[in-house]
Amino acid sequence: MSKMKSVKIDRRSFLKMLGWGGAGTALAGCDLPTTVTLEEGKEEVVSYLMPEEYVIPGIGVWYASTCLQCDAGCGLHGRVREGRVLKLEGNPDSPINHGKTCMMGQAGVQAHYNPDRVTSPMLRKNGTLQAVSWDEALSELNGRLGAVSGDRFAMVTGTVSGHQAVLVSALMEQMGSSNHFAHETINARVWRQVCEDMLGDPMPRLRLDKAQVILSFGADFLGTWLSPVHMATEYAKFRSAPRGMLVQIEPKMTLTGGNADLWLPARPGTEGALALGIANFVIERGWNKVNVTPNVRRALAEYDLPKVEEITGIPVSKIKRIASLLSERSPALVLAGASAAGFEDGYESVAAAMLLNIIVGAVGETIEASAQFPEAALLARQGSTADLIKFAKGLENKAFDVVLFANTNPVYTAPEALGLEKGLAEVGFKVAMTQFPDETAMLADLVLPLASPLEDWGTHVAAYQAGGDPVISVQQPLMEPIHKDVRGFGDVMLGLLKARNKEFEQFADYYAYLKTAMLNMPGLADKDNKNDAAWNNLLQKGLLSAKPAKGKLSIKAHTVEVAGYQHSKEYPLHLVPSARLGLWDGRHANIPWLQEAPDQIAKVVWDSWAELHPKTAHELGVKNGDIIRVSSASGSIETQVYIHKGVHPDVVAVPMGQGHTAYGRYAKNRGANPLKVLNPITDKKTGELATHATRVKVSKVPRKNILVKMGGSETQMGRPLVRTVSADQFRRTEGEG
Amino acid sequence: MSKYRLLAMFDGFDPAIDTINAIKAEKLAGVSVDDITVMSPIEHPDIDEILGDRPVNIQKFTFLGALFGVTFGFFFLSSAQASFLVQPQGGKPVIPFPSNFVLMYEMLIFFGVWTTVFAFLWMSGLFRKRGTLYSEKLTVDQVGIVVEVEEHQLENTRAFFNDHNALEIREEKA
Amino acid sequence: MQFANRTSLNNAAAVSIRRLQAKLVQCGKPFYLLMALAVMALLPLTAMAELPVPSHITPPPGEHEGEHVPQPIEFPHDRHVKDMKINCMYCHTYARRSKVAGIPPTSKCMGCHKVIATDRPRIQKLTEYWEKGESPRWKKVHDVPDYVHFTHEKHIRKFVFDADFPVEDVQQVCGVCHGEVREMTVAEKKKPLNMGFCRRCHEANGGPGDCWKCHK
Amino acid sequence: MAQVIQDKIIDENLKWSQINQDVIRSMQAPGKAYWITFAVCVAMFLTAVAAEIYQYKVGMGAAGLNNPHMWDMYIATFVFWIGMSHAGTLLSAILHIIHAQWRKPIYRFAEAMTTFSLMTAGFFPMIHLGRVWNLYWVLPYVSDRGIWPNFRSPLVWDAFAISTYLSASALFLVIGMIPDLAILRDHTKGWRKKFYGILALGWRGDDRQWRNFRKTYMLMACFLIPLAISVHSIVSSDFAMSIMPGWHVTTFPPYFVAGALYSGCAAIMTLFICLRYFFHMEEYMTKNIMEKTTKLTFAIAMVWTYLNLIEFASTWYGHNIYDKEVLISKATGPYAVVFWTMIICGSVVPFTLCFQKLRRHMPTMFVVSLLLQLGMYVERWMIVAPTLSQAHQPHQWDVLWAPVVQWAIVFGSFGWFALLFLVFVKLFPSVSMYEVKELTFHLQHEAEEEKWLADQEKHATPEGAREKPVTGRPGLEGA
Amino acid sequence: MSFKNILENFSKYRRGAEEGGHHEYEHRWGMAIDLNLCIGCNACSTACYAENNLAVVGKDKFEKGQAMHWMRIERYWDDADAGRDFPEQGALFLPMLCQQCGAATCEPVCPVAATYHTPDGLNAQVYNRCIGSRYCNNNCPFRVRYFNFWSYYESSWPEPLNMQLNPDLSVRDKGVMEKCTFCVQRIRTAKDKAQRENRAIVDGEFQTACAQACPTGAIVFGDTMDPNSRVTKLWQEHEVERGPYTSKKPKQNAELRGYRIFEELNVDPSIMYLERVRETEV
Repeated sequence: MSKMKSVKIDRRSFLKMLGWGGAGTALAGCDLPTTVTLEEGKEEVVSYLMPEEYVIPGIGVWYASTCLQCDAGCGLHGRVREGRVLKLEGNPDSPINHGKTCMMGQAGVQAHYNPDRVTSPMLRKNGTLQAVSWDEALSELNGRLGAVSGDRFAMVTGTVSGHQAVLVSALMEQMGSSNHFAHETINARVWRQVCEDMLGDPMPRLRLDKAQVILSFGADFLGTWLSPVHMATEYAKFRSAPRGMLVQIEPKMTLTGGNADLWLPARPGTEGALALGIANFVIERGWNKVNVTPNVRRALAEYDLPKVEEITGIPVSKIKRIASLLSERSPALVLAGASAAGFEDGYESVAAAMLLNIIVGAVGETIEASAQFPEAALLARQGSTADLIKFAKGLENKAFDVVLFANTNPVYTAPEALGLEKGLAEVGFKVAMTQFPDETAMLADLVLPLASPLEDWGTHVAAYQAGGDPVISVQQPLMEPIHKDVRGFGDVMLGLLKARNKEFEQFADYYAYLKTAMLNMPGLADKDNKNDAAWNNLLQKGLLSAKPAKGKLSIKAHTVEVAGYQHSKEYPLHLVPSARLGLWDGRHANIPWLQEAPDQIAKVVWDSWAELHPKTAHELGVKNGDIIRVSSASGSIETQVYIHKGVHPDVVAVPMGQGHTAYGRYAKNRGANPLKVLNPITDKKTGELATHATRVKVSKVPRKNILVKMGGSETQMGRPLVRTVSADQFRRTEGEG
Repeated sequence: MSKYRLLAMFDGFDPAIDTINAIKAEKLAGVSVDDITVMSPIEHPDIDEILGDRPVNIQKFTFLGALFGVTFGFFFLSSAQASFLVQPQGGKPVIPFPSNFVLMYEMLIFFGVWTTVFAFLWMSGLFRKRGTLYSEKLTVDQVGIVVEVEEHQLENTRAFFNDHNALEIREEKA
Repeated sequence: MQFANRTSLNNAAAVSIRRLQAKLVQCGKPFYLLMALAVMALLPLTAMAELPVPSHITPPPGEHEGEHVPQPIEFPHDRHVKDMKINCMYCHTYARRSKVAGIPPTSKCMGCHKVIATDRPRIQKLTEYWEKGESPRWKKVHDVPDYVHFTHEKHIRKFVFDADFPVEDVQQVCGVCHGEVREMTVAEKKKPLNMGFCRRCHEANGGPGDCWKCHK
Repeated sequence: MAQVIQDKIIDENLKWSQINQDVIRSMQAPGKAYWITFAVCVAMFLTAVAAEIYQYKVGMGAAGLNNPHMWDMYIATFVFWIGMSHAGTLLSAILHIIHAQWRKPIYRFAEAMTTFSLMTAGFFPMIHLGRVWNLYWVLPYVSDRGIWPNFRSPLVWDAFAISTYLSASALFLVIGMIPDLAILRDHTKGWRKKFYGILALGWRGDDRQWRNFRKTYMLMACFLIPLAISVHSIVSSDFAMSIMPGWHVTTFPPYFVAGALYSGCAAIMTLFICLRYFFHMEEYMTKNIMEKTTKLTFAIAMVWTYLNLIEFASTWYGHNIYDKEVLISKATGPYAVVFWTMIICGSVVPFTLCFQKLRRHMPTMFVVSLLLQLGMYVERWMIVAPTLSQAHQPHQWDVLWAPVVQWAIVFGSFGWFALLFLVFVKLFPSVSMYEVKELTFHLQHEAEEEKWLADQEKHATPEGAREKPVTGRPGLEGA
Repeated sequence: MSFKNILENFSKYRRGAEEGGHHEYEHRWGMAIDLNLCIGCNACSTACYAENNLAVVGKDKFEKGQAMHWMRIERYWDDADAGRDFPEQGALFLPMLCQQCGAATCEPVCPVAATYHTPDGLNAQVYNRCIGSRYCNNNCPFRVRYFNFWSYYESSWPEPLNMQLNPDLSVRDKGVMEKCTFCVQRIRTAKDKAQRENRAIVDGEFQTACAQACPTGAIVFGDTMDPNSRVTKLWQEHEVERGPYTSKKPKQNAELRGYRIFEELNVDPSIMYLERVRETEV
């Protein structure tokens, strides 16, 4: 470690904090009577020991890094002044986000400076977690790891890619275990599987910019699907002249739904039937661009429109309109996201949407083969809930002695019915590598504090490669660790590997490893450019483009079978655990900016809520702010009612993200976690948790609180604030582009 | 020859008015009606009338004060405004008439009132030393007349007042 | 800006008013309220009493009785500036590039003092810091409130580089705000550095009059 | 003949020495009831002080204000107190100029009320400021920093107008009291004699002093009338000069002035009854004077009602959606209860003043005067709050009911006002002695004159004497 | 002498906004916000929190309406939706921030001149001059000024969150009004840099935090006096002109999307919105 420090002093002295004397340097904004006089000698100034030429106090410098607030892999620029990172912006060179950021990316600094970070290793002694030194923590961990063999060791991470993925698999290899589980609640696993099966490419590029009409079955691509910032930049092109049209079908209005030209709530779980109905009608009218096999044709013929209307609750006229739009406004693009995939037959529903894509000729037009990253080892190990379920199964079977969690919080995100907490209690030694005292860390026997993403090194390969050339983006520290006793993820992993394999001892630290690895990367860097200049260039740019191994799409349209709709007497409503751009799956609930940012649609802050349609609310006799109990077969949660029309009447939608029982002052004991009451239903094909399949009943609780939301009037009261024009007029004035 | 001041007290206005009328008719030697001072618990219009044309000049001060207020107001405000160019615009000119008129109006009254009050304090001779001739009854219901006479007329004057039903006569050396 | 530059007498009054304010602050809030009331009553008289006086004085008048601030090392400015004839910006090197003039990095001190005067106790103290890998924690002497945006760079550019002022005499320019630092060992605050001081100088020397130029 | 007695303002045969004694008696060492009232007022005031200290420490959030509701009860109360101050000016200045004799026994405490309510009102801009300690920046003083207040702001006009009004009305009160202070100087002992001796400024009541005094008094009265009207117009311009719906109303200045006179008259009625009852001033504060006051109040109430209606009408015909919606919301929205309280107390209750029986019934008048003041208070609040609740931007609409800190301070202001008044009545004559003397003198004079005239007429046309109405005494009743 | 000053420049000092005001504008920063592109994602708002040291007030104070979001995304439902089961055409999003009006109503009402118009065409708010009379927000039709009802320093930035505070602008204490400044600290830095390099500011050289973050590029920021800037071109394209409403010519093409909110109040906002496009056929 001492060596690493000297490297840092040599090369990265600008990260040193200057003159931060705590309260003394606090920017007392305006003069209270007590601070009106300025006295000499009250504040301290500290100079650099030996500064870089370009480091000037008082002038901010921008450094490139990578955003880890979600796994989209956006490039960042961080503004560093006096050794403190102050502001994050998008890296304009990144093909993913083109210099843009979402609210979560902006809030990265608050995750970094969070007052509730774990600041030193903690070991469970006599039942409580106590602060220990790294030496003690690591010797304990190494001892435990030495005593465990093969598959009895499990590692649970979030989505992990780049050289961290390499280290993780190296560790798994060293331990002789195959139990690496990558867990991610908000994922596109089903979509990936369908793409792989039907197109031969798990993550094809979606050309929103080319599309003239987008039909989305619950894919919240502006908020939480695949790569939100990239999708939003593409959306801008899609909406510019010639303006494309967006049809969104989903039971609860998402951010994307809020921007749709036509938003239709189909009965939950019937998106597949609707897609097939549309496909049937398209073929019936002969509007299809691609012919289908007779088998498929026969299967589709079953979905005549009246039947589809009966299943989905969407009127025939609307279905016809959508079908004709898909053919009139070529090229079209059909997407399917969480609310279509989150059922037992979710795979089929998504496949139905893909079939529609094939029929209307989107494949090849708006769906392109992805640019595949040449280094397979660096590719993202994408998280899924299937892995979580596998892990839970393993726990149930008492298959693990040592579990290592890294940057993931399954104790919070796993449904109660999976019995994760109970299962973990049986595990001999649980290690949580985390920045925050989250629920998983609270259960762990050893907590290793990680450096924040803005303090750590890393490389990342986004799962959804947005540009023509695949990129690997570099994450470099933007400042010295605020807390002295934290270590980078890569450093910890490397330390564990060093204890097991002499080969790794050539690397002083993860930085050295990464630098060597990057400079030696075949096909990426120039051969004769393995020097500091190339490295500095890389850091300056923040990413490296690779020559793409261009894939090809091969269409394999097959028959799709979707289940019909079943009513339930006992549990009449569907629970929609809606994902929020902001709190995400709950990992950002400890960021005050994101808690204070109103939900995009409901505009509620700092709490959970259950969205009910006015009709449903009327039947239940509840008003805004009333507390209701939402109970499924697996448990119940209580939260406040928020009534609005953007939900299907059969649905109660509770956003994810709140309901933490730990996780610091901003998150703890706030709202309810809908994931907890999900029934352990899985998608038949992929084994993914069927997030939207849980049926619930709702009862009124005789309590009330004030619904804290932004905004007074819900409508404009006839004032011309947001004015609208028709698309025709837009076409007339701004043309076809 | 020294001079003496006499204060004669009367029960109410009627005897006092009679006395003044007598003085006016030059019944009392050496004393002109212009020299007497009448002290009374309230102001009596008849006394004013009898005493004749005694000028009051306060209104001139008031006028000047008000005039000063309004001109000073204008120049004060506009010179302040013209030297403070970063002041809020809101699309309004640097020297806006509406607000300056309002403030000039207030300053007119402000200076008008203050000069009036100072003029009153000065002109009414409140602080001027004018002997100790006074009686507390003057603030109940009696009316006093003060005259200044030569020593040799002292007796004569006393008699005069007694003739006119003076309740009490006080005197002092001027 | 025509209303104006008060004479030094007026300025002395301003200083004493500031002191009075400070005292009142110590006394507590009711005094402030009382003062406000009193000022309210006396306001028009004040206005009459102090009508603007024109003047164009460069540099602005104003003195300040600075306190002696104990520093980790008693840095002798006089020795460096007066005796050694070292230019201010040799050490305060950021002044021409940044908002802040900057304290010289320890490496800069050591550049000379590795060989010069190594036997002196103050230099030994410095060497100690250097060997520990730390910088001394200096106390700030010249400070402006946090809502003030002051850049050294612009002032240096205007008064030194754009004015073709000989850089070796830059001490005279710095001294407008920092006083005769070359006569001091440890720097002391000799100018008030308050808004009136800044404003008078801006008026006399054609600096901007926009609030947001200097307030943030 | 009974009719005649009833019509007299006061008994003209009151001995002047009796007047002195009666008034001085009212200023003697206070009794138990006084001290209890005093203690209650002190308690109210201290509660407000505590609330203000808390608010000062933590910030304006303590007052529960929020984004649309940047102003609330503090400003309403400020306007209320400023309005209250107008009655004193009305009584002493306007009625003085038009020689309405009946003002004489009651104008003194009305004037004191003017000064004290201004002193109370003056607190509110301070309480309401986010950074009180910088209040003096509103004043135009020559500053080292070369900056001035913004003379365009109606708040600066307020500062000018209120300081002018406060100093002018205080001077008016003090100057008008000088002859009385001389009386007190002559007829009290001990510290009071010294105290009044200083304040009387050597008044002896000589003809020169009286002449100058009259002139001064008349000139100041002439200044005070336009000043009072300008002050409340300026206060109204805090609202009228904005662009907010429901505030940007052309009729606001006269509306505010009428409202001010109205609430002031109501306050005079209240204090009139209190003083009459507690100090046994029945001989001075007669039911006749009360009747005249109530008639005046009624007239002003009707003016106010008219202006209120004309404001609604102009909003209605102006057909600006923002204005109109605020108006509709006032009457039907969340604040409807307050609105109808205002209408009932302000426009319906005054009709009780039409009935002579009620006008002469002091307990009724006491209740009515309080109701009128309540109506006038909520009127001020109805001006401030609903507009902020429902301005242009519907996203920022909100309904706000003030929390306890605001109420404490508002109540405390009543305590403070009462406190000042209580101190005043024990230190200074609440009835103007010299003017009551003048009044009796004039009444005697008039009576004699009338008698003489009647005699003359009897001699000329003996039969006509019976027909002549005994009440006809022009010149006394004035307007 | 000031007297001389008045006499010499009287006519200049009598010029209102209609005649161009008395000061020469160096820049007039403006924006164009395309509501067709705005997706209401809150990135701008959060970026604003990060850039401008905005206090996080917490749930209780948010409930009271004391939130400090200089840039807020207003979300409206169609009035027509009142009779419908579902908002079929989605929501209406409106990014609302200080409009930096040319004839701002907040400016003349401030008693201490803490808010004024800069030669850059901005409504400046000088925090340390503010005494907290809150009149400015009362007179703002957009209600985009935010008052520090409490002292937030301790509660909003517990250690080490305060290390994130941007030193280029002050942290406002209780009793001070604040509002969007068009990221004046960025403007200042860019101007300083341009001046140092002896050149004019180049369009796009810097952006406000909201414009920089906006994923769809709905917010375009620039100098409306620079004829080549993107924002000027957009304004021209949509035939929206600066200046008071009263002196407005009607648009040549009435169908163009540009408009300024509450322009009829004659406040001359610096932000042009482009109407949201809706597929009315569905």
